[in-house]
Amino acid sequence: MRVNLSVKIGKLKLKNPVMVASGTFGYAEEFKGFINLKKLGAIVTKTITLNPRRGNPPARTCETPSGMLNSIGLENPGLGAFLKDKLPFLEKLGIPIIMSIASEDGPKEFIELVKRLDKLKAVSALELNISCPNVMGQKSLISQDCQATYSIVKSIRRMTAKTLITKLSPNVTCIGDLAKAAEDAGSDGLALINTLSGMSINTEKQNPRLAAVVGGLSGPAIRPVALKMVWEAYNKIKIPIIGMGGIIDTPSALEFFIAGASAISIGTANFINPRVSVEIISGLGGYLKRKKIKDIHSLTGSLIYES
Amino acid sequence: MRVNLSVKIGKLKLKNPVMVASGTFGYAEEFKGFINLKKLGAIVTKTITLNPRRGNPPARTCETPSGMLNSIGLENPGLGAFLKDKLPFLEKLGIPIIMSIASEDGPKEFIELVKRLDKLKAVSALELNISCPNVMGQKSLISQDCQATYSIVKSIRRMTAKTLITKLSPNVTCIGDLAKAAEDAGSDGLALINTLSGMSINTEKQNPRLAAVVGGLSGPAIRPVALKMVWEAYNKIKIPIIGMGGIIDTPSALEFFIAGASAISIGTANFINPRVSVEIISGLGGYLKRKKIKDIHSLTGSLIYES
Amino acid sequence: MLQIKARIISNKWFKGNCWHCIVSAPSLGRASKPGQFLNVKISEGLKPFLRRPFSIHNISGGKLEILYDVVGEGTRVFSGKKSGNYLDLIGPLGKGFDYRGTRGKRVILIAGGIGVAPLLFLSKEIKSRDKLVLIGARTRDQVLCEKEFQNSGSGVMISTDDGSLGFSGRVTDLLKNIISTGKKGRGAIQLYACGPGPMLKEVCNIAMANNLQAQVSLEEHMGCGIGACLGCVVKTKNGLKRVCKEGPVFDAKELIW
Amino acid sequence: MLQIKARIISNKWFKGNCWHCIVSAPSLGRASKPGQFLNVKISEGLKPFLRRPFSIHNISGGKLEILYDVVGEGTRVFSGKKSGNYLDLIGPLGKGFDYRGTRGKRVILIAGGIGVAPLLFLSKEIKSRDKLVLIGARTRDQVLCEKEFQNSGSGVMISTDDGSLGFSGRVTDLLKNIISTGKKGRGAIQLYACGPGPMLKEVCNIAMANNLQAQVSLEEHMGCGIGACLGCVVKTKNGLKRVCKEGPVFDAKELIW
Ligand SMILES: Cc1cc2nc3c(=O)[nH]c(=O)nc-3n(C[C@H](O)[C@H](O)[C@H](O)COP(=O)(O)OP(=O)(O)OC[C@H]3O[C@@H](n4cnc5c(N)ncnc54)[C@H](O)[C@@H]3O)c2cc1C
Ligand SMILES: Cc1cc2nc3c(=O)[nH]c(=O)nc-3n(C[C@H](O)[C@H](O)[C@H](O)COP(=O)(O)OP(=O)(O)OC[C@H]3O[C@@H](n4cnc5c(N)ncnc54)[C@H](O)[C@@H]3O)c2cc1C
Ligand SMILES: Cc1cc2nc3c(=O)[nH]c(=O)nc-3n(C[C@H](O)[C@H](O)[C@H](O)COP(=O)(O)O)c2cc1C
Ligand SMILES: Cc1cc2nc3c(=O)[nH]c(=O)nc-3n(C[C@H](O)[C@H](O)[C@H](O)COP(=O)(O)O)c2cc1C
Ligand code: FES
Ligand code: FES
Repeated sequence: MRVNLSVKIGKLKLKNPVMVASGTFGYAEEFKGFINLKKLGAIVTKTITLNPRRGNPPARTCETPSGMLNSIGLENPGLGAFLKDKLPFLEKLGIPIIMSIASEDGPKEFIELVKRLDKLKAVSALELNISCPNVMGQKSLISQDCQATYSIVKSIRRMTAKTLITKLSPNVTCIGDLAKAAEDAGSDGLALINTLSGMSINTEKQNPRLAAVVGGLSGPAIRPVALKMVWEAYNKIKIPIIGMGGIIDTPSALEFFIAGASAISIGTANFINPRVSVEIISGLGGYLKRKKIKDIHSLTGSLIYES
Repeated sequence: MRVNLSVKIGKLKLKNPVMVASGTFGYAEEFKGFINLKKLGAIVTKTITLNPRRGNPPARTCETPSGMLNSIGLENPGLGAFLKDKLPFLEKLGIPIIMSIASEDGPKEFIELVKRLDKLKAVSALELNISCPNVMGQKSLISQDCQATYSIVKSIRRMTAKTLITKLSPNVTCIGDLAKAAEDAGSDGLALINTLSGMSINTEKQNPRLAAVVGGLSGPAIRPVALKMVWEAYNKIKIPIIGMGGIIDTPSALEFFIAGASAISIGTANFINPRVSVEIISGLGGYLKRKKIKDIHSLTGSLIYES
Repeated sequence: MLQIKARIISNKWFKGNCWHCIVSAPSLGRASKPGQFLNVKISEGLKPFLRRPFSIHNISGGKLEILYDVVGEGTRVFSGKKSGNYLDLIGPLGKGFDYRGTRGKRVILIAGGIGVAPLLFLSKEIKSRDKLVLIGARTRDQVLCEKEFQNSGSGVMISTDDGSLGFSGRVTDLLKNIISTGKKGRGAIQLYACGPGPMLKEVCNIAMANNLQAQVSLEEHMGCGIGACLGCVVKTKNGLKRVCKEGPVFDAKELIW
Repeated sequence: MLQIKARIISNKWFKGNCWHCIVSAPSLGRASKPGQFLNVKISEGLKPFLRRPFSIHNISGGKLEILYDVVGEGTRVFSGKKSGNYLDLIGPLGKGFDYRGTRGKRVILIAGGIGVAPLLFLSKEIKSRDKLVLIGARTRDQVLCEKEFQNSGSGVMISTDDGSLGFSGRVTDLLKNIISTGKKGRGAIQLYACGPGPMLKEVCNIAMANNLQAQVSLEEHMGCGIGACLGCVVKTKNGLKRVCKEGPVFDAKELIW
């Protein structure tokens, strides 16, 4: 039995629904010794800002029960250096490259970024990171406010025909409302979830384990929360959802599809097993065959429950 | 060196700052074979509603990475049966009994409950559970809305001089705002945090592991989130915070004090080690001695960091 | 109720995906009755996180036995434990089988799969001379404890779903046969059963239809195992009851399926 | 860069709270250079969750050695591994020490505590005949690898903070003494150091003040160990650099402390 793993998000066609999450795969080059990168459904780049960012002081990571905190603070070389030094390698892979972008300066910088990226063929789609909890000084995130989310997505939508994915934060009261705002504004898909806000303390020194005090929690610890948000959003909106948060193997990937995801993204697990993404691609195929499901689409939102 | 472990929340004096969390300690009788209950700082009862509640269908619990989901759904015998069958045992212990209450019917039921509890000497304080994620059918929680939180706490405050503790949900965009609302309305203390909303899926059966689909996530997995919320609330309000979420031993308890808690509550860990609460009481004393800290108060909010 | 660290004397593969663990736990052993269970912290760390409930399979001279199927993460970690390691045990928990007054009666024990676990201990304690154990399994390689039951003085009959050993079909069909072909004018029959939910439901139905006494040992997911979390409730005619406290053994007449 | 499952040949207590693990990893061994490290998945499960970085301590005939202090959960689980168990290793990672052109030079290796780990491998590879290792520790029971360094053809001097063995004081004070009392007109001295942050900072200061070449091996908390997460950066005169990729060895002149 042949099974279909290909999915579409906006105009973007992926040969399989497994991507690697922003910030957890570097610019892909770091993984070329471990896997055949061409096998991936898509690669999402580390978030890029217009200007270079130094990020936060170390320590920037720490382990927590079944998870980790990070406070990288969006360190990146800025748009110019990315296009010059990083994109060429990615482009040569011949698979969809989803560029994650963020703004240090509200809508203005987003607009500038999109202006410069709109015409680039090497960039297959844009992921709007309006949910990074690791930028010091900011009081709240765009993606914590429906109105702000709507208006930023709307203004970018007007500027480009490229597939737009909006990445949302789980640090909200009602993810459904935010998902709806992004959909209404014309987003082609949603990436769910970014990290949960968290902290950890060294009790001997009485200081925070992250120099930035607060960071983003990722890994299996947050999977139940991520799944629930994917399910909630799925019940509220029609555009495809890219599910992520604690996926470490095929079963945990399947949970997201069943809850409502059309595709998934692997984050922290890449650090532990750099081959996990391709292992999951073949694991998904195996599951579909065993279950006699012809198309991965039929799995999306297939949760059986009494309501 | 003698150290002081006693703390005050409103008018309530506790000989030590270690309580057991609502819903995780039954009505205390279940633990009498394991520990000397009189050693506890306080006992918080399972949440009681005016009328008996059957709760949700099973399965009601499932394990997740470093945590668990529950969807008990506030099963309880109702106020009358609680007062008759459960309170007498608790009263005889001679330690503070904090009664957790919830309403199935908005402010009205809360008012009725408080009317009947206000004069009872056996009830040392009231914990307002406005944050239980496990009541099917409800669309949102009181504690997800500042105005609703303020008004319910305010109306209860007007009716009783008993110490009032407001238990908040972590499923919010900004815990600081909710904390402030509860403080402004006259709450004597805050209990932080209730469970995070989450779900888990059996991928072989394609059904949810909890019959109620969604449940509350507790245990070490959520500790970084809980700590961050305690710290955020501590920086915004002045009333004491009872910290909880994933405490399993002395170091994890200490994290909460350092982040800003005046007392702590042990939840899920009681299931794994029924003796954990008294072990932590002695562990806290040992830490203070070793660190030559005379009073547990000095630990509260003692986080050392560069801002 | 005790909480003890018990040393593992042996922990070996038994049959199929079933393992057999013997621990040293004299005090626990003395306090235990058939049908009661232990709540086991399998490893010190967070994996598995919660305790896991296991029936008391057998007790002899200070040693306590657990028979378990490897079905998931927790039991996989369990099977990796070596003699000399320790298990943190809470028990005996729950209320167990009521087998007073079985002396003169005919007693049938019905086990489905790993459901044999609590029934061996029960079989050894029951004084009746007319004891029969029906052991049901999917296939012959999964038939458990035939010898052990014989040694406990029980008659043994086997059923397999695929007919590879003994009666071909479900153990409840075997039970039906036995009841209907049983000698007329017999005394009362007492049934005890442990196994998968659908099997227990069928046992209850058979008991009701034939007006027999039956006690079944249920499983439900457990948070605490000591009655504190209300995670393990089942519906009964007297309201919700906790499997870990009022159970795991319930009277057939009491349950609402 | 390889990812392999390596069989543990032995994993034994070494001294103080330090353990010594030997694994079979010929391919990794052949690819490794002194100062490079391995990122180790200590157990299959989630505890510990992330990999843990360890220096390559020694290589001989297909065997690779790790020397580690038990300081927390991960290393505690590590110390429980038995021969026959497997470790999932990624390596060799990072760029290691540059020891070309040391042949004629005087070379001093400065180790603080477990900082001996990468320096033994380095000492064995350095061809200079004028090699001196300074081993610093809090107290005599924590002085590591004295014999091993001697066998590698190095002179060895010891310092302990409490004076219980060798020079009494910090190893950097010993280094200062040696440099200042060293023969005049000597050739260039090359320093290599590994140990706690404050010690390395001091080594860098000494090097700068005396106009000596120095390379130090840094530690930083790691998310991925392969350059992907930007978790392990340190400040250098050429911007932020990743300890796991551009390091862990850095030139003293490059670092901003
Ligand atoms: C009172 C009682 C006595 C039991 N006695 C035995 C026994 O003697 N031998 C034996 O092999 N098993 C027994 N069980 C079942 C045993 O507890 C589960 O098989 C075990 O907890 C599975 O753990 P796991 O981590 O390997 O599986 P998981 O990975 O947690 O789950 C694997 C499967 O086991 C099921 N499961 C998990 N926990 C429980 C639970 N508490 N109760 C029922 N099913 C569960 C899950 O639904 C899942 O399908 C008993 C259960 C109860 C409630
Ligand atoms: C390149 C490199 C090479 C290393 N080589 C060795 C070696 O050869 N032998 C050895 O014993 N140790 C070495 N370390 C340090 C070792 O990685 C840590 O001691 C180990 O990760 C602690 O794990 P744990 O789970 O036991 O401790 P945890 O419980 O995680 O923490 C215990 C303590 O170790 C510190 N720590 C945790 N992770 C790291 C880390 N990645 N880097 C530095 N400190 C950390 C924590 O701050 C904490 O104080 C090296 C570190 C790096 C970066
Ligand atoms: C070290 C690290 C860096 C990250 N950087 C980014 C980033 O730059 N942009 C972004 O949108 N998400 C970033 N994330 C979030 C991940 O893309 C992902 O949403 C999150 O980690 C949840 O998935 P996981 O549990 O599989 O890791 C980062 C996560 C980690 C662990
Ligand atoms: C099984 C279970 C039942 C709970 N029932 C209640 C409840 O009735 N009322 C309430 O306020 N909180 C309830 N909680 C939440 C706990 O009191 C606590 O806030 C939460 O579990 C986080 O702490 P922990 O991680 O230490 O368990 C329950 C938690 C669990 C696990
Ligand atoms: S498992 Fe907690 S009440 Fe039964
Ligand atoms: S540890 Fe991830 S970049 Fe160095």
